[in-house]
Amino acid sequence: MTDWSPASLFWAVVIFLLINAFACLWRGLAGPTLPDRILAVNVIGTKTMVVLVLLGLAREQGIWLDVALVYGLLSFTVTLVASRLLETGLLKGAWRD
Amino acid sequence: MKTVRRWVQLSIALWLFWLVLAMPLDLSDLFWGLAVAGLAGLGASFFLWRRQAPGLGARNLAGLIFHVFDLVRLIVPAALQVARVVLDPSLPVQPRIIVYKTLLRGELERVTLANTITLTPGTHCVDLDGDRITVHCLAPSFADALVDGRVERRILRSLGISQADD
Amino acid sequence: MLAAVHALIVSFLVIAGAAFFFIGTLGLLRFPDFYTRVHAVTKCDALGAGLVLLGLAIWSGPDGEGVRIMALIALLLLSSPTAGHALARAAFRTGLQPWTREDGDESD
Amino acid sequence: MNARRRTARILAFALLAALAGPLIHGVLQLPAPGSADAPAHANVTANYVERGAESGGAENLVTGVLLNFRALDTFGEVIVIFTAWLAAAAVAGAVSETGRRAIPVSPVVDYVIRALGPFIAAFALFVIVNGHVLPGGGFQGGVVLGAMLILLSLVLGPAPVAGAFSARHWAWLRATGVLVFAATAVIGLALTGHLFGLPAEPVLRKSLMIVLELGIGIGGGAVLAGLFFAVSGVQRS
Repeated sequence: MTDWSPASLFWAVVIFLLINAFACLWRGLAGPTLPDRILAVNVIGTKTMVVLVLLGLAREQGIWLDVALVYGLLSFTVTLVASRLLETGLLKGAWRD
Repeated sequence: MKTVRRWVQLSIALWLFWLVLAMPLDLSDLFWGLAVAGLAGLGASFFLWRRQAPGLGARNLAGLIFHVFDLVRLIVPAALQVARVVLDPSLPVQPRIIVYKTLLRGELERVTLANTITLTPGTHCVDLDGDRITVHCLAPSFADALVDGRVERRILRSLGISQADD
Repeated sequence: MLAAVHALIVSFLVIAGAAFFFIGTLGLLRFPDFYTRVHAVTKCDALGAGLVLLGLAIWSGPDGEGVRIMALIALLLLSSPTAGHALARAAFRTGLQPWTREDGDESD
Repeated sequence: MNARRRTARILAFALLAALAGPLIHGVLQLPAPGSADAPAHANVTANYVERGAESGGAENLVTGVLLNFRALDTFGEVIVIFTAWLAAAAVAGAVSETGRRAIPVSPVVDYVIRALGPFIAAFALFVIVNGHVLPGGGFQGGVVLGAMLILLSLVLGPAPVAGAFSARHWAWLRATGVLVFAATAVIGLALTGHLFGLPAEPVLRKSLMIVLELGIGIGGGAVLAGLFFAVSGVQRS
């Protein structure tokens, strides 16, 4: 018990999250509406960020945390910009013709 | 004068943020942090916040952190409820849109309320326009805590704001 | 003993977070329309990522990494509901109709 | 009109196909991934790892290698980013403006970005300044800087942010990465006798590298923001 470390658990969680991310990818492909696709991309971004932190700790690479921070920030920006473009009509959804 | 004071306060906050990022500190970090914090603070307080600054002081910030811990008591039971809905094979959802008039007046309070609604399982803030909040709920019962004003009272208490002096 | 309790708390938080991620994925795939999906996703992602990251912050202790992970949690708690709200508002303002049980089927 | 467009499409396709031929040929010439006798594995890597730490002057091996042994390649990359912007801006300028709606930005988004903005700026500069210890450095910091400019233009509207500098100044800012790199090359020539030679004196070397990273970061950020301005139709190329 004493020589067991959660670090081995981290790898399992990484694989689990990646499977989840691929499942979300299906929603990104299937849609059916544009917001659904943007949402799927946003969700995959969050999972990737957590995976980066997990991998950084499991492999003892502290600098991956900064990569995760940048990734999270960019994922946030992408969602906000995409919704704004949708809102102002630059991106067009199929439900308004 | 007010702008300069805001600049100094923001720069101190940014400097602390820098020191957190650069955690194993050495002397050059202190210097670079101060330079960058001063510069970013200058840009924010004289350019970005010229029209309207976010009314966020040290007291409100502490209140926000308290509010996050307070939120956990609200979120966890509701999250389990939603988990039950998702796992149920028949998917018993009855989505509704309700429009709610909030009593909160400040910008900070309203935005906190909107994000609290979004984070609380079962309700999602779709629009915020003046004091009208459009909420999408998975089932009408999820909005009970919002409609009877419990959420708003919690926010006011956490942020340490009494409605009268606003 | 203390190390074992520490490891146990960390494992519990990480596994609970992963479970919430799974519920979020399930919601994204199962719910009938965009608005209900955005429900499932924003909460479960914020809560799941928050729990996993909290576990990791406890695991790495209050040195540089733990503090940086806490900064990441703060960003997440702010960005996740904001992004979800922005997307839902964009859809709502451009006239995407929400699904209701009376309609019987999907309205898109 | 329609026929002309079709001709243009066919021409573009032919051009792309002609380009793709040599590229595919080049890729096929590459050694199999992970094969031990590939040039990258033969001697270069070992040499970098061995000498990088002591002679690179950067704590992060990758940055040291990028800015010293491979400075010419990195210079090329900076030019590629700049050129990519020129190409993308040319295409983005063609976005139509019909059906644009004037909806105010959500107050929630507005407030969050205003509160978060200065912290994102500080983080971007943190990544740039610490480029010699962190991965990415100027490139990564530049992306964050550009993201911040884009977020700000969501809140304030693209026009005021784009109007913070005149069109000519924006052009200079976008070229910063290329210019700073070229200037460093010349300075290196003057100080050490060969292009991109960084002086051995540690303080001077370190400050030169920070200037380089700042140049790449500012250039990258301006390029990204410029792309967004072009898409939202505020600023043409």
